[in-house]
Amino acid sequence: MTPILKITSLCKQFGGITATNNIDLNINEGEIHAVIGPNGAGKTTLISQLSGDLKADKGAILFQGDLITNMPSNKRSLLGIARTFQITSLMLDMSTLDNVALAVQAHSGHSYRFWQDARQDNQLIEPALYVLKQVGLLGRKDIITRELSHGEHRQLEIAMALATQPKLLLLDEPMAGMGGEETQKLIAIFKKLKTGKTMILIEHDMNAVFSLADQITVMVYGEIIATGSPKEIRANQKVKAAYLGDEELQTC
Amino acid sequence: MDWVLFVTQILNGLQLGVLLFLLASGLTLIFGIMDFVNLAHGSLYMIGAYFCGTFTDITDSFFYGIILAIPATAVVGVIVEIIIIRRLYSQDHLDHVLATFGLILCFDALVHFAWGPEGMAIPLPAILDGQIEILPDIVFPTFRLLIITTGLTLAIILYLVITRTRSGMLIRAGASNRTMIGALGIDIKTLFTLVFGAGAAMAGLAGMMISPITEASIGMGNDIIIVAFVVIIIGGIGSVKGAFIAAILVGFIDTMGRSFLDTFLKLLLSAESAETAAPALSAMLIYILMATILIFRPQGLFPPRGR
Amino acid sequence: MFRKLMLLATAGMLAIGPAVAADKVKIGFVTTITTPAGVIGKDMVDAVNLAVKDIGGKMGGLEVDLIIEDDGFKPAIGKQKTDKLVKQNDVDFVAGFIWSHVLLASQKSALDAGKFLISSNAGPSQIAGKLCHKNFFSTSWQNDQTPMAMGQLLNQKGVKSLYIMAPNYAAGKDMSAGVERVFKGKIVGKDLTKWGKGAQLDFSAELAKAKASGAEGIFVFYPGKAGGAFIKQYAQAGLQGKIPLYSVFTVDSIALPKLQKAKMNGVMGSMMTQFWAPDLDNAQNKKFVSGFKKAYGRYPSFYAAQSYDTIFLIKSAVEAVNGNLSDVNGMRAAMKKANFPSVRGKFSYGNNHFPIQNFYSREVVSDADGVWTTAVRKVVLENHQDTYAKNCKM
Amino acid sequence: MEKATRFTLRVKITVVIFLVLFFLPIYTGLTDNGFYLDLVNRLMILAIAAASLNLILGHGGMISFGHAAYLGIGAYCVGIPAYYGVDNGPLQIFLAVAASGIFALITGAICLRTKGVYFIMITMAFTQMVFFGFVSVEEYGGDDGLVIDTRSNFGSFINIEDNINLYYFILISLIICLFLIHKITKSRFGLVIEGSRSNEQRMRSIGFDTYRYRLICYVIAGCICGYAGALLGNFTNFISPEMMDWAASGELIFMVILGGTGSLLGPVFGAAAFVILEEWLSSLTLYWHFIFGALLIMVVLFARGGISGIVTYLGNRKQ
Repeated sequence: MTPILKITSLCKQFGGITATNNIDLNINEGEIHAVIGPNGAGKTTLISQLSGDLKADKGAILFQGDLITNMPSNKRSLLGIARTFQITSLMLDMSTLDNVALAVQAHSGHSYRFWQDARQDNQLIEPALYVLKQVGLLGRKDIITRELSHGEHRQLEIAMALATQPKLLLLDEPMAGMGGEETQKLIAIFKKLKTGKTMILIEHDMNAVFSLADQITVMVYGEIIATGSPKEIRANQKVKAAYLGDEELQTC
Repeated sequence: MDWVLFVTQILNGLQLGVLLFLLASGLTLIFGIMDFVNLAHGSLYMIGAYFCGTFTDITDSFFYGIILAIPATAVVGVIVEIIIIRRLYSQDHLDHVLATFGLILCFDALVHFAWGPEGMAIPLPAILDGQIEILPDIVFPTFRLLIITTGLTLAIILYLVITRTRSGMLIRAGASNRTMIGALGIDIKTLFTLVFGAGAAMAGLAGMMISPITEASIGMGNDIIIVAFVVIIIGGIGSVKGAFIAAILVGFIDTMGRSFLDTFLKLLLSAESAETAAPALSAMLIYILMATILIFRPQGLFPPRGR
Repeated sequence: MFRKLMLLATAGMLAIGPAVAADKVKIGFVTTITTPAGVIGKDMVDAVNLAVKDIGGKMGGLEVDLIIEDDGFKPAIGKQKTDKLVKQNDVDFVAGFIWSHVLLASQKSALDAGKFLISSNAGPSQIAGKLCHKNFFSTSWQNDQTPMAMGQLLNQKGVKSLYIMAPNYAAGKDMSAGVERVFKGKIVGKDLTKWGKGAQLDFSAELAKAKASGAEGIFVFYPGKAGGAFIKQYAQAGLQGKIPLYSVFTVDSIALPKLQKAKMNGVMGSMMTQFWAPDLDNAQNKKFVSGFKKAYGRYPSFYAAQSYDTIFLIKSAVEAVNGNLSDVNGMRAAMKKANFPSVRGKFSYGNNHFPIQNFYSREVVSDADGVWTTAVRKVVLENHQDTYAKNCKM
Repeated sequence: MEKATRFTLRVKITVVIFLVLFFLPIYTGLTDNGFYLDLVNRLMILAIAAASLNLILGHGGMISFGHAAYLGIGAYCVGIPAYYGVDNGPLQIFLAVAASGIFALITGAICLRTKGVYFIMITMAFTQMVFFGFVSVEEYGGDDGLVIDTRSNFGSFINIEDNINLYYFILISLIICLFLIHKITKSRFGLVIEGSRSNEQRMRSIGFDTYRYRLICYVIAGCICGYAGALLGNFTNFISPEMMDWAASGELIFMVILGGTGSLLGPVFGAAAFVILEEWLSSLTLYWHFIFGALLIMVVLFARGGISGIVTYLGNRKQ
């Protein structure tokens, strides 16, 4: 099987600090690929380079065979790459429904339409409501986003990514700061989505990682030290030494 | 080209440059550290000039006038900061622009009320009122030379304060990363007030230095403040070094435009249209410079790191 | 729809009938009160108030109602204020106007409404020429005349080369055109500097150029506060004694007290030309100057003199029709005669309603009390009419 | 419920305002006070300009400190043809809108690459360039400005040489412009603009080329303001570079903020408050700028929603 995403020797430096160093990674279609590693390992930088929010210093990214290394983020989105943000990034002074509807709108042709009331446009509203229902925010659709709870913000992040009907979903710590019950809800959602979507998941919650991931990549100091199935990763000595010995895993 | 004229114009450009630097350095620090757009900075320039005029009148000495006017202007700056500006830091740039636009109107009206509309001449002591032959054939007004030396001295002092002292370090830290000074446990409020006061004093000094030449007048700060903004934008907001280089650059370009543009344009246009186009075009030059620089460097020449 | 509404509106106006018979002469006076140029406006307003007081507040049996408006040194505001005077206050005369560009912007509003427009200072070439109007009168001069007199004076003095500096606006261009027209020597350099809001006041670059040009004289026109600033820098740059200063409308009684305070002795003896001076020898002028000094404790400027004349010109018109302000033709005819005591002495109006008058050379001197003022030296142009009058089809 | 009450209060106010505006000429005709008509004319023109600024500033978060440029460009597009004896109204209007649009396209393409204060200052810089540009063209009056002898000629359609006709022409223009802006802000395009103000990075990441949408919005605002400029030129019969001074741009921002950003009628309230305050205060005292300035500071400090916000507040309280 050809991978849906092929990353070769990707690099990014900030000043003197190397955030990602010669990353080579293949992501296969339909899999959930988790990226784990201690804080500062360069996981978010990797996601941002994949989404186009950061420019790569070096290396290449191939998505479905197309070179997208220098493509701006909006074009990648149109190709089918969507991301969520670790630090919530929403249109805070618009309603929940508006946020999702905009994501739908971005993928239903150009928006040089000046006349028709967009909030009455069923082509936008119906898919948006469907996604909101999927993530369980339907009851909060008219609330101004600023007033949602933290957990709801996380859910909305995912809803917006989903509304763009992505082929590849980049999830940057979607469970961060969520309670156990909410986390379980999200795990269920991701499991349901697994058919037909490829996901890259950054997550510190190891229960979530090991219950969802088909493949796991471990990053330390901007480099990949291991890639494999959850089983292989558990058994990997290097990982154990560098990471799994970390108390973080044991407590979770 | 006539080299005597050329050297004289370089000195004139330098004089305008250091004057702009006195205004711009305070502006860029206030902007860089507090993220505050202060259109009313020019009003402090005006207040400084009027204070200097009044104190010179009372003490009958320009030097005493300046010595008294500098702290007085700083006090006005501090009072304005405490009463109004402080409440605006948390709001957005748009609010800053509007509120300080309002402040300008208030200051202009107050000065009109207190000193009348006619402006104020500031007499210079005889030793400053003459000329000095700096180089053979190059005779330059003494007072303008004093402006240049004062400005350059202040620039050096400011450089030393910022690079060598603890408060300078805080200012630098603040200009490149605002949240950091809070994390260092510094009393931000006091630091802000002090920086604002110091900025006011420098703006006031600039006003004091120019008014023996042009007179103190209402609204004198309103046009130079726009030029000062151009300077800090070109230099990169928050960078004192950038402000200095940009101020000198703008000073030169403006003076050279006024001096030689008409001669240059006469090569291209008829004498008559060159005469009328030159003043407008030379006024436009600095804006063209700014736009060009922003096209290639959207953050100015020396953006402080980490923002 | 609009037509109907309009008809309704006109019907309404007709129902009320013609405006109630006037028992007051309403004079609108537009000048600059705010901004640094307000110092000129103050002199004019003082003079107008003095004139109204001197005539006992009445002309032709009618009370004088004076409405002062501030143009803020902006053409657009001047026009707005003129509109207000015409439409809201329904004045009979609109007077004042320091600045040529303000007058140009405002003239249509006043003249189209059938009002008299009297310029107490500005004299742009357009209004003297093709824009001349039967209801426009000037109590000052056409912009070019004073510098033409200066050109003549320079010729008489045998000056061979001249450097010109003036602000870049209508009057500035007229002034420089005026002196260039008459001056026979060589113009070695010319600078038009930024004017209006944000006017340039630091002339370092220009003065350096003037110095390098080696001219035998420097001609400047800097009205208001720019004049004082210029003279100081002229002295500071060490040009005094090297390149003599010849000025028009620059060294006046507004600038002189400040120059005296700043001990700018260099201005003493510098030459200018003008149609009037405080020491001009006629009864009306003596009354005006002494009255003004008594009331305000300073010499009047020429702006004040022209404003003082404005009131007397209006008075002559109102008295000629015995206070019947609807007799526009009668008033116009009376004003055309210039039959009133003017501070400049006897003069007449040309076809374009600009004065035909003498221009004198003046020198800066110290008066009996040691106060700096200007004194008349001699007549440079006698009964001079502006050159644009021939373009006026009237 | 809350929304419904607010809506009715708003509608009531809107209806009252436009009824008053509609019948004003009859009143001024009866009382023979044409000056108020002039005042309202100026107010309505400024309201159109402020509404166009509100489109980019209030809805789009683009703080342009140079919006007065379009007023000037529009006015000169009436004045310059009139100077050559071309008084064809539709042509002049077309020129005004097209020239403003082109100017907005070129400058916007550059300005929108910058952010925050840099954007504020670069928009100002471009306007200063136009300002000095017109100052230097002596043919059209330079610093002194240009008198427009004849107003735009719309043939038999409407003769705006007559002040009352001009008044209705401006009133209808205002209504149409407000309606257009209302439609745009509610449309798909409008949502993209609003979203870009709120969070531009996220808008890009969900697939919008925000730069282009914002640029188009910037151009639309410029065109509308250029139209207002054409009206202004006709109304004042006079144009000068002074109209494009940076303080004039500041005044436009003030109107938008005073009225309340992002609301449809806000700019109308703001322009009205501005014109009336200016007129009233300046007749009150020589030092009226002080009161004006103090008021400005008060609005910023205490009345963030502007007049429109106060209306909303009252509407909510009533219920």
